[in-house]
Amino acid sequence: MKDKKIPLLEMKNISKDFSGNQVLNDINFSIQKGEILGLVGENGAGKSTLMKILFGMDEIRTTGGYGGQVIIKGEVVNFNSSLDALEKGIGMVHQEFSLLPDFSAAENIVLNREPLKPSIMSELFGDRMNSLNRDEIDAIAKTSIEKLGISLDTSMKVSSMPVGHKQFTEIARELSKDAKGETNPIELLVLDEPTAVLSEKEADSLLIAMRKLAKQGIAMIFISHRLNEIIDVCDTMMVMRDGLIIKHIPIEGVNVQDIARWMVGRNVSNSSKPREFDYTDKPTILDIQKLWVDMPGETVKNVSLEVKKGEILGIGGMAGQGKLGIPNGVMGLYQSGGKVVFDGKELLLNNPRSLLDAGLAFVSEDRRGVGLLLDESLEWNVAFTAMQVQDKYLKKYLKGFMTWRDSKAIEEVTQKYIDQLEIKCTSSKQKAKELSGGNQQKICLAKAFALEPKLLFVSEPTRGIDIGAKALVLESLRKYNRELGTTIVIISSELEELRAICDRIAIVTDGKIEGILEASKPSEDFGLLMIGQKVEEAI
Amino acid sequence: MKKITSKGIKSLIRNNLVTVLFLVICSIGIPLSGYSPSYLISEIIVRLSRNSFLILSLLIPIMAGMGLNFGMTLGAMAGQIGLIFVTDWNVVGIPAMVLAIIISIPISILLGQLCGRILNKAKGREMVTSYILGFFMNGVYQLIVLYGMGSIIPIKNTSLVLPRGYGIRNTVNLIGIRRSLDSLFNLSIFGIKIPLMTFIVIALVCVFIVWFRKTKLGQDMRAVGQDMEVAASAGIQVEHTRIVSIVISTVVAGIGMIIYLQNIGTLNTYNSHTQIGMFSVAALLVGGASVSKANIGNVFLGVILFHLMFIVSPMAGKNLIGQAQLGEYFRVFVSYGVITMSLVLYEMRKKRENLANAEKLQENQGALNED
Amino acid sequence: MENITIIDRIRDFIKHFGWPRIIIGLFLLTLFVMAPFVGVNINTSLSDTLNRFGMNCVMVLAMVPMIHSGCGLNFGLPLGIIAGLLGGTLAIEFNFIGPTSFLMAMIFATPFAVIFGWGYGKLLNKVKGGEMMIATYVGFSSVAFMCMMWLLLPYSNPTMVWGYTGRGLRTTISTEGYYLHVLNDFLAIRIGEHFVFPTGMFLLFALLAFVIWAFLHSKKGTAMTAVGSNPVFARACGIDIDKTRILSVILSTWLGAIGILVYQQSFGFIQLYMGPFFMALPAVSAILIGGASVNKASITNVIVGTFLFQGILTMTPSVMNSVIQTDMSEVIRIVVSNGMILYALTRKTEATR
Amino acid sequence: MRINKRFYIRAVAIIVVILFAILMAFVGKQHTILLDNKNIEVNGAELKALSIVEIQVDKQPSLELAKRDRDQALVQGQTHTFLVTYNDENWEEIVLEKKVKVPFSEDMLIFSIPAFINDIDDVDSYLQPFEIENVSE
Repeated sequence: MKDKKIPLLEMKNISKDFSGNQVLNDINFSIQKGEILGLVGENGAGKSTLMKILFGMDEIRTTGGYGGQVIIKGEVVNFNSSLDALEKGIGMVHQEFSLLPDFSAAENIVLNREPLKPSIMSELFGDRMNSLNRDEIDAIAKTSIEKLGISLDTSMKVSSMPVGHKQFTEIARELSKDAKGETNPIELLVLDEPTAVLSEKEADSLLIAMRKLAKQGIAMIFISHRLNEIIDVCDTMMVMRDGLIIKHIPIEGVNVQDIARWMVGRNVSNSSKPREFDYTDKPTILDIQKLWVDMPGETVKNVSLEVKKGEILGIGGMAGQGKLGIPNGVMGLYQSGGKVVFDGKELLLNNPRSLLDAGLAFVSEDRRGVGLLLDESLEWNVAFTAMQVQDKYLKKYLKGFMTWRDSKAIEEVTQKYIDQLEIKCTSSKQKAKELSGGNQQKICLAKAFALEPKLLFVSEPTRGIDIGAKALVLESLRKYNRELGTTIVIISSELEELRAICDRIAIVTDGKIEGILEASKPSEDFGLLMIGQKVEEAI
Repeated sequence: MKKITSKGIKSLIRNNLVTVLFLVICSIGIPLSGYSPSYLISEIIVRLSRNSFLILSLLIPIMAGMGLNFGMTLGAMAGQIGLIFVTDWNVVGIPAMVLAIIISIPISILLGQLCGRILNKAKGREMVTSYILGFFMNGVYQLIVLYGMGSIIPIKNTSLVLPRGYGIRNTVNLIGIRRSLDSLFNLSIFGIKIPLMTFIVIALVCVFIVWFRKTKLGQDMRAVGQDMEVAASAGIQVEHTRIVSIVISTVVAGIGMIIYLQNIGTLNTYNSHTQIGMFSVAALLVGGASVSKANIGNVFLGVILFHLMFIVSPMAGKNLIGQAQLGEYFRVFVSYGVITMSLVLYEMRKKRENLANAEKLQENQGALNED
Repeated sequence: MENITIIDRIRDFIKHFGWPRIIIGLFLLTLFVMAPFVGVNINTSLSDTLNRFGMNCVMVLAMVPMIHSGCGLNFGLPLGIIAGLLGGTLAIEFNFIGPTSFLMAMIFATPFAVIFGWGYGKLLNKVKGGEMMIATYVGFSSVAFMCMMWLLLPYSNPTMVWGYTGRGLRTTISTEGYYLHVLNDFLAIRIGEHFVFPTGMFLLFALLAFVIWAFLHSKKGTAMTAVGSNPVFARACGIDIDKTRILSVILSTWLGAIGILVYQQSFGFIQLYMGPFFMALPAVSAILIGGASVNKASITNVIVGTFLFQGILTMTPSVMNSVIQTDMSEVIRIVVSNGMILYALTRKTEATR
Repeated sequence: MRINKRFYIRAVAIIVVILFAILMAFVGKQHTILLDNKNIEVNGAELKALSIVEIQVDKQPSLELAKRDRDQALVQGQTHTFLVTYNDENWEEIVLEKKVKVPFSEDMLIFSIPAFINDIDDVDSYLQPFEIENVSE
């Protein structure tokens, strides 16, 4: 009975900040043996940071550690790596598969923990010269798969497996980690969105496997955006938002609507008043039909969307559902297909130039990768696109046969935006990589503004920048829209941000538009859309 | 039963384009050259015994995902240094070979360590780096052999040293160990001599490689070769594993060079090793290997096809156009061309695989539209 | 404060300039200082250095466009050289003599350079990420291919073909009577007995360098730099990356062709067959010694690098010979040039990609 | 303890390899032995060359040497058998056989047949290192 008293895992007063930015605030919870805890929350709510603390990831230590205590079976622990955590019987199944495609399931399950047959060579050249014990490898793999209660061919190569089997292989790997008896048996398993990539049927069999594991006394922390699954499988659930635990209750009696509300609901503290803009009578400027985009991790399957002239449209949704794929696909950065009509003309997809020529512009979410020439000056960054697409800032000689960069014009325009957007830099000649994230974002905006586009896609404009810069970036977008009437499509994971600035918000789930609502609608409606629940009054 | 369809054959050809091309070249070249089959077979057997060992040294780095180890020339240098010493000490026969191998191994290990460390700093461009490293170490080798030997490193055999008093001569006569391994057990079938002992040694390396694949280290190398990050997250020492694979390759190449030179009988002190890397790589690629995949079968098939081309082309060139020189240039062209082509095909295949996903989505969309 | 700034400045300078360059620079300086003491005529040495600088700088310049567009180091330089060889041999075949022959050689070489460069660029676009290794082998196989062609092509000028068969080109062809020293002697400045400044060669280099510099300031050139700096960015800005890269490869190939002609007019011989085989490596290491990295290079890098590299090549044999009575220049050349390439390849390129 | 054991095993292995290398050097070392049938002075006594003599080194084909002849045999290893057959004044055939250890470090030795016949046990008298004068090229 004492077991019941001392929880398997207890996290006490956990707090964590990244250079002043508080991401976790006084987190307290515990989990018992055999308990399945559902953990839900929006992106950036602090779930993954919490898990990183539990596993002692490098990232936490290099950014100044954390506050509070992690207690396992009454003993305060401080892991230095996930291998340490494993020794105490805590394993994790990551969202991205960490499997070797050319290895069989069994080989992947025992990776780097293979049972060996001793050989003479190992005395001379070290343990790694021992040969593998294939029979035992197979046996270990089979036992851990049995624990899951599923059938899986252990000799099948991962590359030829269906996704569901890959996921099972991952879990079986965690379960097998005590097989050599060198570590404690697995007692706690963290599953980070294991069902995100699975089909419904596959997900069901995973849930069954989870319940089976729980019966064997293994506790689990189950992170998922599919709330129905949480309700189906969990004993207790915990909702996180803004680095706080909002709710931590037994699952009984909880319904999906409640969870959705807890997830997105925010104390009403919207300082900026919603915009007054009537989009209904405006003409359609951009018409997307049946768009698919092959963007890894953000696949768009079938999106149809109309954007009205002069509006600010928000596109929201959970990470990985495909909202980022929409602008990236339309702008030709990833392979895409479908039909896109802009201003009455059908656009040529997969050709960034034709889209820029048509008057579209895009501020990418990947600032360092796509948005900037990090090794070049701010002037280059601001002026480059406009120069290439619209022949601005060029001096022409010999009837345009010879062109020459007009450094004076470039400097002027850069200086203009530096002043306008309050970009902090030593001069317009500074290299882009030397700026802070927020200022880099402003440079990206300046680059797009210099194009004077008719429609501007802005993707995750506030990701990774501090609060002051956030407000400024959003305000400059609004101002730009107000003064020039430019249509703006903002894609963001932060719903509140969208609600503050947009006229309408489309929610993308599973590569499709789940629904479009006016920004003034209550946030739980959006929450429901995000988890794939249609709301009647969706437009 | 698998049904052989025309599509299957097409993909077979596409995946083994280089090999197929070589089959065509050889089948045109052999009749043109006018060589008798028995001559060709005996030549091929000589080449097999001479070169297989060297080429086998390339397999392990490929397994570890490091591509073709052009740095095998480092091993060749180590082997040559071993041979220079035994020649100087006037040791002959099989004992001399064994001694040369024992001398070469520590040098190979040292050079392999160096090579591995450098390649770890140049992940993603191992091949070009190992290639340049071969050139760089050639300079160091010259420094040692041309200036160090006979002055700092004592060489007492005056017939080895240049007239000026130090530095090894351009050619070293290996009369003492010439064919000592090849002629240990000789088998003669239809007048074709088969150096049985050499083949036994080669078979032993093959067995070693097969066994090595089944060891923990071999498994780790395969894991590292597939995905360094996954391997690292499972706790495999990626960098160390990569270094070990290069060390093994260098050691095997060193031994291979000694076997190669005992067959040739003379050592071109400053040239023998420079060409070895290129020819070995070319032969392996001809055998159907790629930058990321190679097996023992590729080695032997490669040696046979590549050297068949090598033997017949001067004669074929002479009979065709009356210029043997042309055939010689042709085979040089083909050797380089083969490597170029394989590398290009490999990169293109990599790209094609990336595009496969988009095609899948498109099909998906097509299905949606039909609904 | 002031003290710190000076130290910082030195540190900055070292960081900016890079240790290898400083060591090589100091080494060269030592050689020049030592030269008079060991009885080497400094005027001759300086004149030789300048001459070799002029001979090689255009080929080093041929590295710049491809590095700028992100194609990496142009190990495929032999391809450009072959275009130059074709131009040179054609000019001689048609019996152009004197300065005209040089001009005609350049003109004949151009279409070949464009065609070769286009094909080569197409190929490199198919193998993005693996350019350098493939470039090396494209160079090698084209040289080997041309070996056959030199035997087969119907050249007939008796100064070029083998005397005894009357067909097939010789391995070395003298440029005497054709374009030997046409640039070297153009406005050459003689100071004293031993010093000659090959003005014409420097003028041509200056012209070509200016053209490249100007090109890099044009719209297309700007795009090229952006493609090399961040191809994804360039693509998002609507630039056709493949076309830009092909253009850069054509430019590099053409410069390689002109480079070998400049080299030959000074050297006095056209070297065919395996001659161009290893010509890429000295050019590659020269630009790296000059401070370029795998994806950043400037005209200054070309000038500094060629001077340092050729300086060492000229000075080591004469000075080292006098000091230790041994000609170690070949070994030093191998170690320095390949060491420099190795250094560049293994360095975490500071350019963020 | 396990590491210790492994250390010893490795040390022994390395020593074995080194010893093996040395053994190989001994077994494989080649000596050139010049077989000399010339007048020679040993301890002040002049020994006459034989008019004709047959000599066999190890299992190699035997060599016939006339007066003032010199021939050479290449031998591998350290101990060698010399078998000398000659006719004395009475035309009686005499066969002398002796196993001799050759100094390891010498590449070239001279074997004097007259001295050998004179005193088969005095190895130093008939087997001596031979230095070639360096002929500059």
